[in-house]
Amino acid sequence: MTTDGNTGKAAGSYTTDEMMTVAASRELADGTVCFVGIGLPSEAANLARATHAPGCVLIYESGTVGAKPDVLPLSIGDGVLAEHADSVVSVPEIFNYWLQAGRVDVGFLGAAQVDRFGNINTTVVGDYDSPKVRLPGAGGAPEIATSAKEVIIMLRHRPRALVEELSFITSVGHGTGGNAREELGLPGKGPTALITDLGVLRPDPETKELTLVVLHPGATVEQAREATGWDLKVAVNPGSTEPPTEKELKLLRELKARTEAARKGTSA
Amino acid sequence: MTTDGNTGKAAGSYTTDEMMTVAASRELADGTVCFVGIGLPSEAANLARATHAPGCVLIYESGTVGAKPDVLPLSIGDGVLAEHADSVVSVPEIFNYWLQAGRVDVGFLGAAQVDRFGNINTTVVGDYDSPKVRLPGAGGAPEIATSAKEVIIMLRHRPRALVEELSFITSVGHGTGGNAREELGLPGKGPTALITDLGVLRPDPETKELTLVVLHPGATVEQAREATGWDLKVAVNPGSTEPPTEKELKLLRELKARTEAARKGTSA
Amino acid sequence: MAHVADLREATAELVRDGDSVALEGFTHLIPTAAAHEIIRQGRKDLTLIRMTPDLIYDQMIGMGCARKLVFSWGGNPGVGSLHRFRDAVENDWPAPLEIEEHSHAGMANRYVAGASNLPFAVLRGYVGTDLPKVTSTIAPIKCPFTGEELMAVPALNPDVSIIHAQQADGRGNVAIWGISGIQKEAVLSARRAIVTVEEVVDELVPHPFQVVLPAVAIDAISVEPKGAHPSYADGYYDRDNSFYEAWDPIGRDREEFGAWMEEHVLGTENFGEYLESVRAKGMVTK
Amino acid sequence: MAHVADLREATAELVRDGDSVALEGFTHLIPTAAAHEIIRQGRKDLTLIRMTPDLIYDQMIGMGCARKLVFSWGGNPGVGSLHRFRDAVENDWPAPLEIEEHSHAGMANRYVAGASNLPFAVLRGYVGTDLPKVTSTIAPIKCPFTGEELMAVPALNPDVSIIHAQQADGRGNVAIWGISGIQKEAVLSARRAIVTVEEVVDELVPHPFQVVLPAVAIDAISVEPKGAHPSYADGYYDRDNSFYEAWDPIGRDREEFGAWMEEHVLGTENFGEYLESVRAKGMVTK
Repeated sequence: MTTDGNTGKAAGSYTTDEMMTVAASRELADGTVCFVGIGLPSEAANLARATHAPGCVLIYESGTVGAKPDVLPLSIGDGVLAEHADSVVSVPEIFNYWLQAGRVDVGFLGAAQVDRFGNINTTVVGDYDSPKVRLPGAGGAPEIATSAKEVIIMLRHRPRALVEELSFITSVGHGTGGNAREELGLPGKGPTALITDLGVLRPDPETKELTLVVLHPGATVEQAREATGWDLKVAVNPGSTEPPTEKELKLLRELKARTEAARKGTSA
Repeated sequence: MTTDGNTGKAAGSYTTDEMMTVAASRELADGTVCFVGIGLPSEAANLARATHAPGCVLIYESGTVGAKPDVLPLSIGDGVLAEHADSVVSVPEIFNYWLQAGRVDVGFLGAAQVDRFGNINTTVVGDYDSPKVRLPGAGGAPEIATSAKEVIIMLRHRPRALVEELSFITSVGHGTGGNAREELGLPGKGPTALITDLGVLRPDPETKELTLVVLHPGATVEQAREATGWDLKVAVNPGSTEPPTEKELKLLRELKARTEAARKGTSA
Repeated sequence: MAHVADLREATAELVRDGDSVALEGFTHLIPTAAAHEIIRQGRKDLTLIRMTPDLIYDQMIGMGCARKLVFSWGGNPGVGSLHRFRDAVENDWPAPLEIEEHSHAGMANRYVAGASNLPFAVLRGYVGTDLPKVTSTIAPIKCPFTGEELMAVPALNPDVSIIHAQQADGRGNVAIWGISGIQKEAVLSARRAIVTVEEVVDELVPHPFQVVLPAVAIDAISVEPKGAHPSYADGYYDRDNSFYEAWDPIGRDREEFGAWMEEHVLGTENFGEYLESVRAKGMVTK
Repeated sequence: MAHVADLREATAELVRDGDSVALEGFTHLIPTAAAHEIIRQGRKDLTLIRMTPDLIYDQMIGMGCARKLVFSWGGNPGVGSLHRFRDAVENDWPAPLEIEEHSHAGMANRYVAGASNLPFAVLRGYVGTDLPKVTSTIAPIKCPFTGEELMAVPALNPDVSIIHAQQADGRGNVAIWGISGIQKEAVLSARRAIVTVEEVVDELVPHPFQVVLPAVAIDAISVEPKGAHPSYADGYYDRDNSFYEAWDPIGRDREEFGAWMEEHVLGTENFGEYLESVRAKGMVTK
């Protein structure tokens, strides 16, 4: 996990990655049942738990329900996820009895690439049979994208990440837009937000095309357009993200410092 | 559970029920994985474990694998079954991962009624919609009869128990005989023995009709014919069961005395 | 999310006339206290679901709470028949009882499908038996890869499932240890779930073969000590075998049954009073 | 029935060229010792099955043990790519690697079907994704009761499954606690099963979220202390995060990879020697 995006500029006393994590954490209402991907989503979900949403129930695909890690897990099955969990169940149970059963309010996903409808590629860049880049693959994402009541995606805003066309649809967002999800019979309502290091994109109510509705402090529409691989739609009056509060920043940095110390401890 | 069959005559120094249990226990080879019904089968299986087959793995449908009860359970889910078990799993697991998976060597069943092909009725006597007698129903038996590699049935020899025609086939034995099981696509080979208080019946290799092949000491072919609701086939030279050994009888009686004491203890 | 509630309030709020209701327990941890509260509140027209209906369903059927029974084995374990169940099926008393009958394997997989939000489950079962002739919820299905034919059964999704467990912790997570039967799937397949427990503890500690149901899967938790009597709660009390034997003559006779229910269940306010009442008659042996 | 055996003998007896082999472990309890022994014995033509192929499958693929990979997520967790896996897929080095790609939910249910002796499993998945276009083992199936269309995936029944667990008892029952992932289903779906354990104890005691696999489901148990390194064994040792980081540059370069495997795996007799060998290079941090 990159802790400070390589190209992220600090705006004032925080980095753009910190802003992204804080913005994403605010999407999680207290008490929400959240199926959490590793990396940025896990960071944001645990910041939410440390700040305004202590009652969130975090589910990781390794089988932990109600995980309460005091440091960020490096893998999806770290011991710290099981330690104070409400329960630890098998992988079939987490996917069948929890995710597929419709018990998950929010699926919190990262991605290698998304398109304008919030479809996700984590499989290949280029041709499937002779790929330019072979990515890790689907993991739990396709069914999280299907069954979670809503999906939030986190991804740094880059032209190679927000692309015109995906080489491969690994997980469905809003498909070809419009009523595509209903037509496919998918139970959840799909991506409701794409949080980047520049702002927040939300699907247009009609077309479901991701639209820049909020900019983080210091970011500009121009910047966002340049960092998007498609012709980005922008809301008429994009809002502005509240900068991180002192408390948010302090708790995020403490979380990361504890994580770093624990990682070094393990490796010392 | 009746401990001494009401009408069972003592032959020498043991009852016909004791002979039946001992004969059934001898069917179980050491190391066998045995799916055990409550009552007579449980008594016989635990006697086997106490005598010649200490390595038998007893499975009860409540989810206990490798149960080692020191007293006989009164119900299929008694605590004594879990206490020293190798593992306790959920009911879906016991039926799917153990029984259906083909891990069970012997299914050990009781019955209300059987027919000449070892089919079992535990559902109704008379018409299903307005029955003369409503019996408890199927329980685990249909799938034990389907998936256990072989099935042993225990039943006291009475005309109302070994009947010409079943009101209801709850669990399949050899169906209509011959290759019926193969034609139905059933994985296990079906009943290999029906142990009664008079003797042992085994399926004819061709027709699969249950045939009296062994008589317990003191029992006669005439008695068996009278106690069978169909025209009983008898082997040309029916063998004779070895009477219970002193050790078998001692261990069986100790098991039942311990069970009685524990039952009273609970009720005292 | 689980909240600790009085069983009377939880039942009033979560169990409604006409509901499909599963009170599960596989010999161990049978939710007797909850069954009695449903009888006290006079619920009607219930579809009762359970793999192993025993005394509590006999009582609910005899008291006229049930319209239908979905089950796989109905008896008084170790003793014999359920006479109220038989009287309903054989003689339509106190009312006709529709039955939907499966095998244990079928019922267990129906709960699994329900807990998994699938419309059906697949198993190797029923073939060659008479069950498909009398039970419409069994249908053949073909494997799309091998062409092999198997059997399908539809999911069970009870309106309410109720189980008894040993403990809940302060957050509302529930622990069952020992034989846990089908309880996890019963709770997770249900639209609403009530759990009665022996006690609430600060923190759950590991016990052999323990299952922990997270608070988020449960609607209400009620503390009902000895709430599974006459069945047992591993770590708390043993099975009261003599009660099962004593039930046989009571359940056998319509009038005796009615008088007994009137005196001990309808005539008491809660399970604690009930236990005192039957204990006074020498029916509770511990 | 489980017998305690030297890992070399167990591997020689139970893992054969051309087998389908599942070495499972979901971040926790990854069977590294067993993977190395398969590499040492030069097994070829294996179909490797695993939800989350990581370093050990990278090593087996890079050493030419594998013909095919059946998986749902292949990466170096927390670090990045598996370079040997990528080199095989992108450049056919050291040999072409056929891949059969699913989602986690699909793989998990394939193991469940295998453990249940069913030819297929049903799930809500894959719809709208490109996976069905590239993976032939995904097919639609209709509910015989509701008519609803779902997806089916065929059962996984590996010739051999291998897992690492914390403990076995004297009878050969195996205990896993903490995150147990898909290990139970991996073992129960397999034709043969090997379990490596941290130690053999007289009697298993309850641990949080413990799963016990009965001896009768296992063919061989081998004692391999620290046999899951660099992953962790809850109660024994922590995850060696720096080893995962250190693997990245080694795995990235064909020659460096070859030399490293030669020195530490092929050049050692067993996992104990291997651990000493990498420890001497400062690669084992605890």
